[in-house]
Amino acid sequence: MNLAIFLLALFDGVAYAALVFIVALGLTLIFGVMRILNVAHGSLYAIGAYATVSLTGYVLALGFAPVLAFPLMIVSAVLVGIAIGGPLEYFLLRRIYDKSEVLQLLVTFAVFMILEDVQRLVWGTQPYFDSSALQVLGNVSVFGVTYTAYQLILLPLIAVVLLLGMRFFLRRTVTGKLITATTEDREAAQSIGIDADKVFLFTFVIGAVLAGLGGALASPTTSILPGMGADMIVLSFAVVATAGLGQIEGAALTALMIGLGRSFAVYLYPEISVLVPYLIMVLVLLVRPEGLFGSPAARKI
Amino acid sequence: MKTKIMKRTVSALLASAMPVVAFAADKPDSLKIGMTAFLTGPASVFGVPARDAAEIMIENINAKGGINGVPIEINFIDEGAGAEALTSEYRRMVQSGGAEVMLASISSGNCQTIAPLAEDLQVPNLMWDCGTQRIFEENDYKYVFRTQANATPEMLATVAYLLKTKPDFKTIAVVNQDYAWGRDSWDIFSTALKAMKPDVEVVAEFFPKFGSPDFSTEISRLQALQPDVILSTSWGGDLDTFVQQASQRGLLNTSTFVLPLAESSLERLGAALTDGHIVGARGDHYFLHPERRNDEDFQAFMKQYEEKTGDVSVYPVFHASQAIAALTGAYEKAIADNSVDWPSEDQLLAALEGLTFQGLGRPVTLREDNQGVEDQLIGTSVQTGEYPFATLENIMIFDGDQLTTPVGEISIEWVKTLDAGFVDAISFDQFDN
Amino acid sequence: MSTRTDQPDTTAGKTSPEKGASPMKSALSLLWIIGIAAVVAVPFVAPSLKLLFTFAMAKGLGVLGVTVLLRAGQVSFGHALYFGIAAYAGAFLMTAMPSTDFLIVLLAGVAGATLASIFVGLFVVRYRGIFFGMLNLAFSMIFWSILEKFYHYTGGADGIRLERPTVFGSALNFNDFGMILYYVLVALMVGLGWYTMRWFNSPVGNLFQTIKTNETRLEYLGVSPKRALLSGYVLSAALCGVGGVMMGMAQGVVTPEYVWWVRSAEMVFIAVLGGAGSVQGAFLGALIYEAVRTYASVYAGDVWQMILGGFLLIIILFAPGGLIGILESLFKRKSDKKGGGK
Amino acid sequence: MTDALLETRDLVIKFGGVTAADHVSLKIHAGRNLAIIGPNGAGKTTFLNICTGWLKPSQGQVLFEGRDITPLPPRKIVDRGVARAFQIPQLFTEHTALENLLIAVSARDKRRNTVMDMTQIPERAEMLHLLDMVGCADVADTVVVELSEGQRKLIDIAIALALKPKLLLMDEPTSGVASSEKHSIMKILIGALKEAEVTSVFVEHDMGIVENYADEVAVWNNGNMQLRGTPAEILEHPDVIRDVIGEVA
Repeated sequence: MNLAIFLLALFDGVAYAALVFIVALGLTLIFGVMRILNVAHGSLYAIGAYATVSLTGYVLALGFAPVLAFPLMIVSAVLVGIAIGGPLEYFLLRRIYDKSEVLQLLVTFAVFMILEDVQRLVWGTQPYFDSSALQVLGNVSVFGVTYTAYQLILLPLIAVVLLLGMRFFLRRTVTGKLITATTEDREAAQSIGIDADKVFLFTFVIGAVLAGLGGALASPTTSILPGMGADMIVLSFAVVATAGLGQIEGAALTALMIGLGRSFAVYLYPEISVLVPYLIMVLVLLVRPEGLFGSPAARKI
Repeated sequence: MKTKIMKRTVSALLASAMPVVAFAADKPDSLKIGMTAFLTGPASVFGVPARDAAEIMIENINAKGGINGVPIEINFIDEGAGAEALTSEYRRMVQSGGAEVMLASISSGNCQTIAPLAEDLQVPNLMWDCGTQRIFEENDYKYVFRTQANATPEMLATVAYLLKTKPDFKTIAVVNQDYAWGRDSWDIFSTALKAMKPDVEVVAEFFPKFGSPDFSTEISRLQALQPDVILSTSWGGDLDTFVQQASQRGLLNTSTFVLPLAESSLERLGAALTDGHIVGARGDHYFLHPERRNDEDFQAFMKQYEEKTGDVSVYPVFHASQAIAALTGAYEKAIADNSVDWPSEDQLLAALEGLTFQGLGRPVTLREDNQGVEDQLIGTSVQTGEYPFATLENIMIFDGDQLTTPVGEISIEWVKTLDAGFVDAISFDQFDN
Repeated sequence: MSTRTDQPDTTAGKTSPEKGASPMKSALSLLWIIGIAAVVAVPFVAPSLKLLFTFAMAKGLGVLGVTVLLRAGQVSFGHALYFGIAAYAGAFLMTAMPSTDFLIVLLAGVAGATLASIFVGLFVVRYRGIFFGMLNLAFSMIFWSILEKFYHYTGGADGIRLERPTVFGSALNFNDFGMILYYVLVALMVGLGWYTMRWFNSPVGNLFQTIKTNETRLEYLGVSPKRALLSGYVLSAALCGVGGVMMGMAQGVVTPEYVWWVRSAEMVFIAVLGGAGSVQGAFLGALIYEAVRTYASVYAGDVWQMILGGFLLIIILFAPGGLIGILESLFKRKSDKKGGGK
Repeated sequence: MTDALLETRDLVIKFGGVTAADHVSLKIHAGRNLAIIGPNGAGKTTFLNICTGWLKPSQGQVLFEGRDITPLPPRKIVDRGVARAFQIPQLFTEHTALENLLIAVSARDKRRNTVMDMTQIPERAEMLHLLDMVGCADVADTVVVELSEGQRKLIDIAIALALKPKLLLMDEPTSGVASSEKHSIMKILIGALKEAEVTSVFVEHDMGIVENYADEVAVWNNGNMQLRGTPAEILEHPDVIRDVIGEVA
């Protein structure tokens, strides 16, 4: 393997990792704060993608410039977060915080099943494809290989911005600190007057927006079709568990490992590329049972 | 001793419990048939058009008085609900739903499950869409017929077209879905290529997982390798994503794509599929079929279908039409041959043997091993501006007889025996568009 | 790993042998006997339901395996692995040695699942909660990928046929074999269901269930929590294996779909639907699930997932004891009324 | 006097900046009841945790019956005959009081039976007797989460006793028990321990209990034993009155 091929694999891996990270970020945030592993995250991802394609298609058909596709992605993501994420937390998840992890997970699984059918009823079964946003940015050539600027530059850039932004938000802003405090000790937070309900609602909406954003950003590069959420959710689970639950930096590192692992596998040994996320997960947890960045919880006796 | 008693008891119990199956040759009120198709899941890109088409065709038949005055009643089973739901519903339809003939299925895996089941249930089953060539090569069936070709002629026609139109290519890469169809089709294709043009080098073999949302890495590698030809037998969302991503990154300008199933994606691919790539249709299926497009029945159906669905017809529509043509053809033949009002099951099976029928494409004949012999249409993509997507030019329709594995032989072994002369000897009709 | 204080509510189906009004208990036992009798009668009374019941019982055995783990407060999102391994073991055996006896196929399947569970179990019993669930998922997905990759041996996504085995030496036809399969399943359901209930009440089973409430104390009883968990893990896998190989024989074909993560989630789903932790609930849940799924996919093809999802939501929110919990509360009310009349 | 039943040599453990065990060396002889007193945060529980293998010291050794048990996990140490009762009762919360004991005795006897009903094991009578002894016979069939804190403490101790240990370590055995019952419970408990020749160590805040039921008292502060002696000697020591008793009062 020469340097050129190494770099090519690196670029592909980073572009893929960026997308995986954005989706996993929302999942890990929700898990970190609420201790709910949200299976419906995959559906929110898919709906974000569908909404983007529909909106873009509609607006562009009116004759607006394709560059509008970018703001429409954000609009779709926010729409997913507020119109689906909000009610989901407010009307459903709020009722089950006292239930066990398993039941919480199954509730989100049930929501996932329902939303899968909702997607089919709304958007049908035929694949959608709309790459306007991607075409706006054009291509970049590296070592005679053409990349889209969208995947090579924009996606990784957004991922880095989100990572840094989320760190800043959680550590430096009041709202972020409230979320962190609630994460660490819910009862203590409530005793000092933090409205945990509000924090949870806010967190869940943010997480849902991130899922929708992941879908929106993926939409110009891939066919939007039923079942796309199911694949993404398994991958995100692998990222979240490998990272250490609720670990944002860990999620970034894991997404990168999975992205690079996958692209190098395609170059070196394509047959195992599908296995990469699971192998990484098993190997990491073998060495670090709490995940890459997780710390063992002390047990008081 | 014990087992004997048990067996006898079981048989006795069965005898008393089983409803008496009467082979009534009386005209029924309606002919009930069942059809399995993916109505959910990724393969619903095939299942839904086929269901819509079947509904239109049966409506048309019933409007003309049905088969000898008996209207057809069709019910659908969703293959997307999983194998258990499929088999239990299949059995229910046959055993207590009164279905006389079944049409199953799209998935090759489901065909492998259902073929022996149909035999056990003693219900005539027309395999209307699945591609695996194994079914009749591995087992003999009395009740199972295939009303279209299988993977072998589909791949051989593609190889033949490729060698005729682009005889000098040196390198090839493959990007197929990682499941039985992707693997089997590449087996046949590569074996045929090795036999007919041994100097071709396979530079890369990719089998990304089924339903993969991203082919960026594969495309990067293909750009670095620059093969003359890139084969992909993928379909549905996978094919769309692959071609779109390849198109965005200019791969379609440097390599010739060979896409044996792309006829079903033409409309969705729009402008992404540029000129000069090889497109197949799993048979002679094309909404602008050069021999059929001026026929009245063909035009009428295409119009009806477009009105109902808003889309142009794709190959599963043709496959559905062939299965329904075989069904009506067999009933009519059995009625005529036996001079009865309505045939018994044996008479129907006898009529199916060697039956020739015509759906929306050219006529298809069922061979003695129950395999249909179907001609194969392949063409080259061209953006004419007449439609907002690519259509076909330089179309060849290959004779199915020569492409289909002879009765009693195993496809892969047979394909190994072919040579360069095979392509020259093959008969076909050529059309500009 | 911390022992959470808000442990899963999986006691719903558990009736402590010491407690519970005895009239209610006997009424319920009577109900189960009637239920089993009804299942025995199905092939004669309603032959069209025979297949549905066959599938439900096979799946119910798998769900029973998941139920065992729920009793220790653990949930596996990869138990379809054992369902699938057993089915493939049976299919490989039938391919290698056609006309093998039915019993051998069954044993081979269970042996396959059990061996695999010891291997995987030694690794996963170190983990709890979400990590336990996710690691099981990872192993099942690795196996799934292997099935797809080594398609020359496994038939890839199309799977491989599991030919009809002989029964005590004689080759049966389709219908006879279906009957045998049905009654073997009834026997397995009753036998393994009974055994599992006994196991729950046994010393080993009780030690296993304390994983859920207090591993610290368990350790301070001189017991390795990992060993205790492994014992139940292997049992749960063996039960899944029985279900899987029976399902394979009933279907006549095994595909990688057996192992797909949604199948694992489905088993957890059914276990909770039936009444998490309840043996009867596993089978009742499986029956209801299969029925809803089959009929919904026929009569409401577009929304069957939605119907199932909604069904589960209602159960979790309004009847956390599952179907068994509903049944028990019905009987309790009745027997309370009777008791009041005295 | 024979060799010590339990001996620690130079135990050190630190949590962050806090030294919770600061070169602890002591011997506990068979047949004695040692009370450990000291202010909160003195390292008393940490000492019990190290002795039972829950925490691993960064330095030093624990010897039981002359053999090094420092690297062993708690369960192996339990197998050697060291039982533990906890400050926060560690019970199987979904089981009844009797079932808790039956589970303990099943573990003790290494029962491998998977079919027999646990409630029918031969040791049932023995366990009922044990429950009776700690005054919980009337709640034998109550699920333990429904019991009072005091009752749960007693069940926790009963579980430890069910293991028939040679050495019993108890962390504040009577905290949470109604003060009117403390003495009667301790009387029975110590009586039973003496009868079964079980050596015991208990952390205690109630000086009345210490005075009446301990053979010896060890005073803990800043991660180490400061004083050791008979109850009479220790409870009148001015440092103890100032640092320990003063705080408790």
